[in-house]
Amino acid sequence: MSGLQIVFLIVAVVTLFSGVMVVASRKMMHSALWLILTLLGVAILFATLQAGFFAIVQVLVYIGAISILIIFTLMLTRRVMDDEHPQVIKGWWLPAVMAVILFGLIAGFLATWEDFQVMLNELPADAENLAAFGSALVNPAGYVIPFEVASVLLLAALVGAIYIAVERKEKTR
Amino acid sequence: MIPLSWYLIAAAALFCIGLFGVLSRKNAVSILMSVELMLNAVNINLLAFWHYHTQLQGAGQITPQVFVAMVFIVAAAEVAVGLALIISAYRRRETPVVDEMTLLKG
Amino acid sequence: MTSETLIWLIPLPPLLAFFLIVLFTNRNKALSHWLALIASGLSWLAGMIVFFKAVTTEGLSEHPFAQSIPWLPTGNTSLKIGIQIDPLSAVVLFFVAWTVLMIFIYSVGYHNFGQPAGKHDRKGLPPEGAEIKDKNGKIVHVPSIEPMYSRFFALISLFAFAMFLLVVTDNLLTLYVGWEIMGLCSYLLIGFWYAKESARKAMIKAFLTTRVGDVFMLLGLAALYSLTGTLNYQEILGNPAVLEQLAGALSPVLGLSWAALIGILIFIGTVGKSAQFPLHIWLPDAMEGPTPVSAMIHAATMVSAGVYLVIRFFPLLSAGWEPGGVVTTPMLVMGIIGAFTALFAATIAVAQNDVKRVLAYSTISQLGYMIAALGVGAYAAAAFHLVTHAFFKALLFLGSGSIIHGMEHGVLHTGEHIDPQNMLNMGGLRKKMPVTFWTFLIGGLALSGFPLVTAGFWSKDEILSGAFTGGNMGVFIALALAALLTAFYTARQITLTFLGQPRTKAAEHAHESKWTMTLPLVVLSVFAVGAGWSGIPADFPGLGGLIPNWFEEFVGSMLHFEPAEAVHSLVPLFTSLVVALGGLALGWVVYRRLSERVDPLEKPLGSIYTILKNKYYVDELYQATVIRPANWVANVFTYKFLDQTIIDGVLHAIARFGVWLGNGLRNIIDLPLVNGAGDTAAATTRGVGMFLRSKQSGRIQQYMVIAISLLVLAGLVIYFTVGIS
Amino acid sequence: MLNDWLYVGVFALVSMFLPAAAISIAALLSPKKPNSIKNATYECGMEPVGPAWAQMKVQYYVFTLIFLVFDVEAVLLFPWAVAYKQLPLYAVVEAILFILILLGGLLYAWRKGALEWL
Amino acid sequence: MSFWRDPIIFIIEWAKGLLAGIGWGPGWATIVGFVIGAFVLATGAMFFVVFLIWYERKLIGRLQDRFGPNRLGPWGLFQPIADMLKIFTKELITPSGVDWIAYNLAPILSVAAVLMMWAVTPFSKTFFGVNISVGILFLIAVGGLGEVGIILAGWGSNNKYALVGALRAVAQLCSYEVPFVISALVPVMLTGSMSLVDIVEAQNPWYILVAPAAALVFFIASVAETGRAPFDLAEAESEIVAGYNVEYSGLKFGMFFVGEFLHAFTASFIFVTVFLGGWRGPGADQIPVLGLVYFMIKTFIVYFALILFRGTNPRFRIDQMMDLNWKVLTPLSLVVIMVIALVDRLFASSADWLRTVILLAANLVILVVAERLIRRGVKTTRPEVGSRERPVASPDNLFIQPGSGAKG
Repeated sequence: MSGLQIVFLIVAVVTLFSGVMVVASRKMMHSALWLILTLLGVAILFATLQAGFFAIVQVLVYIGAISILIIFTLMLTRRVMDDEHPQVIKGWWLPAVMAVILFGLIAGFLATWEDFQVMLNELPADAENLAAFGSALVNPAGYVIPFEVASVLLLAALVGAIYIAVERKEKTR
Repeated sequence: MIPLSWYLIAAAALFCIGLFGVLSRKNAVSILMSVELMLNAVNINLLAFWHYHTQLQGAGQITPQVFVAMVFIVAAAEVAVGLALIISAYRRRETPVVDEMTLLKG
Repeated sequence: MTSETLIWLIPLPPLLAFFLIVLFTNRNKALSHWLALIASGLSWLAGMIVFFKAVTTEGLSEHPFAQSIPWLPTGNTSLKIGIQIDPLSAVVLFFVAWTVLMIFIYSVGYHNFGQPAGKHDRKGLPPEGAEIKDKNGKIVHVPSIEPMYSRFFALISLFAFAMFLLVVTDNLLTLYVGWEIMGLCSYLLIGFWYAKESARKAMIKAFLTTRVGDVFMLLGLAALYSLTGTLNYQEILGNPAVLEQLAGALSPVLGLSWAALIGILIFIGTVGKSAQFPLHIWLPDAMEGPTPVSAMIHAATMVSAGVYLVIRFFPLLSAGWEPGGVVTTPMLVMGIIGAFTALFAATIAVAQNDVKRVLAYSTISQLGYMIAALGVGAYAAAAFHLVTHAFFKALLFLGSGSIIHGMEHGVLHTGEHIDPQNMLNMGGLRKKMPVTFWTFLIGGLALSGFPLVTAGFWSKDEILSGAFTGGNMGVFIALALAALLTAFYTARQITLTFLGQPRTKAAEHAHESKWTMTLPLVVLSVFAVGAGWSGIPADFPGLGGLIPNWFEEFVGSMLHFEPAEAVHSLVPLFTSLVVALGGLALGWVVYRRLSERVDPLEKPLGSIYTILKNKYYVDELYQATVIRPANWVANVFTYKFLDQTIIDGVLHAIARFGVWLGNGLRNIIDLPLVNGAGDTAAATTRGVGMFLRSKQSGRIQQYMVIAISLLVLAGLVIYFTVGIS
Repeated sequence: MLNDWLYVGVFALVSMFLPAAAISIAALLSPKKPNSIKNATYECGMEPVGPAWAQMKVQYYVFTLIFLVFDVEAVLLFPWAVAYKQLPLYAVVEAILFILILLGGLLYAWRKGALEWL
Repeated sequence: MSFWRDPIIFIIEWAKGLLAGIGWGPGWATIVGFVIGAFVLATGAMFFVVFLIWYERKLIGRLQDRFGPNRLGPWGLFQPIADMLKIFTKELITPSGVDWIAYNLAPILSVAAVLMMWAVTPFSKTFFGVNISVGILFLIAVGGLGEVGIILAGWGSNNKYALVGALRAVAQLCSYEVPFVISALVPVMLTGSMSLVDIVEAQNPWYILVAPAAALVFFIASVAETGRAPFDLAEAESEIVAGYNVEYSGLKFGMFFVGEFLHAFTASFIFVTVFLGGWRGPGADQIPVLGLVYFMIKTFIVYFALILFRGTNPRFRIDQMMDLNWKVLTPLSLVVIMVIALVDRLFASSADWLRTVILLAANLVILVVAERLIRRGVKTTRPEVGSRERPVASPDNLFIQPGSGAKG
């Protein structure tokens, strides 16, 4: 068992545990903080996959922006948010069983694939070819349509969210 | 030197945790968080397979990277709009708790 | 810039204008209409360049301007989207670009740009007019600006985008996209004044009616794609092998060949879109929209789109047909429906008094003409009539809009309460609005096919001769009668509107519209005359051969077999001469001296007139046969029977059974133990009932839980049956 | 390659360990005489009033939202910038279009008054 | 290589040899080497702060016409050390009702987030922690961790003022991250790589000469990122008592300040690295240690500018600050990136010096236009507060009591 594997195991265990805490903890704020820890763990997993760019982007977007946004929302909507009562619905055991079975199914199906146990060796340093990625993003034969559509999607999200979030305030003013 | 299987299993586990959260949490915000968990699991899978294909077919596997980037974007948009909806719903109905929002009831 | 690139760019400006107006310039009316105008101007410019490039290119039909990029990856292949300009789409592009630009300019004037906003104007209602002080201080009524001005321009820009897209595309998929966008826009535009009950009804009617056609069309597309694996024009229509195969293969339906089946399905789409007989009901009601919309929908774009589609697919529709041979099933259907619609609508138009409705019915009948022409295989003639009709019908609609505008002005001025659209209230507008009169006259003559000078004559003549030589007498006679009636009601319309003496005070005070409205009329009237000269048959006595029959060879080159050499007998020529002149004369004679506001034909025709006036009661028929039963099913069967009787019944029965069981047990064996058992039984069953009821809770999460559990169940089944292998 | 990330990880651990160590040393050195007044929440010397959760304004959310959108945009632009040297002109124009679309979003927010700190 | 050309690397190599000599496996040797290296670098940074504090206090003192620390040691050089010793022995008060983990994690994070930036910065041609291919994004991302620390501090210490301060601080940092990121795109574009080492290598001439507009935006944004005056809205004593660190005391409080000073210095040397050509200078290629010297000189010049900035500007009002960011810096940076991309591509074929000149001209044009626009905007949008003139007790109208006109 190489050092990398040890690192992976530790990180994975921490990630999954904090993931469980995200859905299990009673205080919303705590689950948000656990979420940050989970995202960090996922970022490290990316790094062990030598997808450095996406590891950093994970930290930048998810931890730097999305989780902050979530925490702000918690603070905006927290007046009636009682941390004492259980945060899960009454019949929570059904989804739990469901999730476990689903996990078993996925694992079982995956196990039937012959390359399942293949080793991921260390890639050459230029494997994550950002230049190729970037030029493919704007290449008409490549992914320019997703690229532009992405900007339109972001625009729509921005406009819609601002409209929804600000409109009421104007009315009261 | 890590087997591909480990990543896939970890991703599956994370996905199922998120699924459980989506199905069972009361609070809309934490449902969104669980959705984030699921998206992250998807990303782990995508990048694991990116690594796998890269070591099979050499550098320059663009498609998985594009997919991951798109997942990021979609996640961002989804969080933005979702949270805005939650905020305005909270303003209108004074609750962020989903199972008090039963507008779909026929 | 290569012409392909240019073609890509044609549809974009209106779309851009739509987004800009909607997102940003919604407040600023002037900016909005400038955006729309500039956008349509750009598209027009590009369209013209492309058109002339296309005209000057040799062998365009074999090697059209075409380009395509992969769009949707579907498995290992991928749906391509692309552009293609061949002779047909070139001419369509030509008239679409012109009419759209003209309609845009016209709309500026029609919606009273520059007038003050009325005090009582509300969004969703036509502007009622404003009061202003003129220079010597007395209050005068003037028309006021449309409250939702920017919205209007945004919508027609989107509409124009859809039409251009539909014209320049090279495959059925994007054509369908544009087709549906147009459906949406016509829905929104017909209901533009959504505060009017009638407008709301009309918009829904139009939407649903066209849906009926579209569903069939979609079926056709699906069948086509599943058979050929592509939706590209060239790969299907440009490729005889595919057509052979389609015509040969037998479809499961009615023993039709696949080609015939798909053809009929696509044709049903056209029936919906360009208002042929069974589905024509929506078009007259669509007159609720503003007049530019009527011109847009009923002349330039939407209805033309339907005909364009069938012309485009003529090779498929006529697969296995040789000129002079027996026609294929779709052609037969088209011939019958087209001829019938032409006659049918023409008769209705005779008895209408609303100036726009007359035009609407004449549109239906003219479209019937084109369909019938295709039915008898007169391919180029149909395309030719499509072009000329687009021009003069747009001209007529815009002219009628100008008339209505003048009348409204008169109504505002005199303040008497009459319907400004009713022709019986008009009369003598000739002196009041000269420009409108002359242009309208030109359009009317073109519509009724006034010999030699007007465009309508040439195209109609070609269709008639096509029908004649096509050997289909019934179609020929029907079309001839229709032409007669067309000329008749056109003359009736012109006479009632412009000639004679004004029959109301409003008509006396009507006056000419602004230049923004009259300029398009003039331009279009030029085309209404000139468009015909491009298609004079070569063997026309006298004029023939002076000008080469350019249109015929340009568009006719689309077909792979040579169109049958039309033996140009003089019968159809004389027929068209007689019907045109005769109809015009008759109409003029009948309506010349009309003073009181009642149709002189009403008494002599009697009940027939009422039937015509009520459009053969088709709407009532549908009301009785389709809508009521639908309501009945929805209400009685689904709601009362299914929901209340069966489902609730089952639940209640369970509960009642449980209660009954409990009671029975308690009463018969009256022991505390059994008693308790009975209670528990009842309780559980009631619990079951509760459980079943609580499933319909409106909580997404529960629905999701159910969905996921089903997924898991399926997964388990698969896993343990086929699973590991 | 992986070693670089290992170093980054080690550095992160160390740079979290140092302040922690310093604080714990200080915790060892420093006196501990807590009492209820000293441990009370500081509110300018007043008695603490109500829960510590003031309801906050929506501006915070809106600004963070716009930040999120532009952050993601930049993330997409960085690979483009890396590849910029070997890109043809139209590719650059596409990226500029991308930026312009989002600039439109910013202008919308501006017009909507979402950028005002009220 | 000789010792004097590059002593640091010399020592490092020697240490590596030593480690290898002990005879662990190569893997463990590298790990231990990494740990030691990281320790040395981070500890060095921490102690460097002591000197920074002295430097800053001295400078601020001069700016405000004081002596600054001048008692302990030569020029008061030992003053911060004494302060440090004192703060070590202060009581660490933990208020009741705090969230323990968040409360204690916050100061650690806020220091660590800054320290981690040292891991990727090239101090000289040969002397840098690590050269990862996404260095500049790494800096930004790590800055994001700092925001998390602040939120933890504000939320953990169960206090209204702390929370409001944290929210303000985070809103400010987030907002200023946008122009920061976007203007950071320019060097990446001009270099064709995100690695800081490559960026420094590629800088002839320095990018501040190529893209001054981007450099300006970057500088202002990074000053705001450090969250000190004039951008210290988070600890506006006049509005919210002391920002997110009200409830902290002793060294926990000190850690925030260590983080702040370190961040200021780090920001200045990041600016140097990205726009001022890092260690580049005459002869630095041959004698790397010279590069280190140049680097430090440049950094201290920028740091001096930073302190000047701090000492001479009044604090912004929060709406002014947000306006500055969203209505000036962000559009400006977007325009800059678009213009530079277009111009550079259009003149890609022409000679380097020509392209540089054209880019410079374009940037200057942008700056001038922006300046004009801002003047216009400021004139139109911001009505002057209390512009109506008040009655003053001047000899001719003695009997108007002041304030009667002032209100309403």
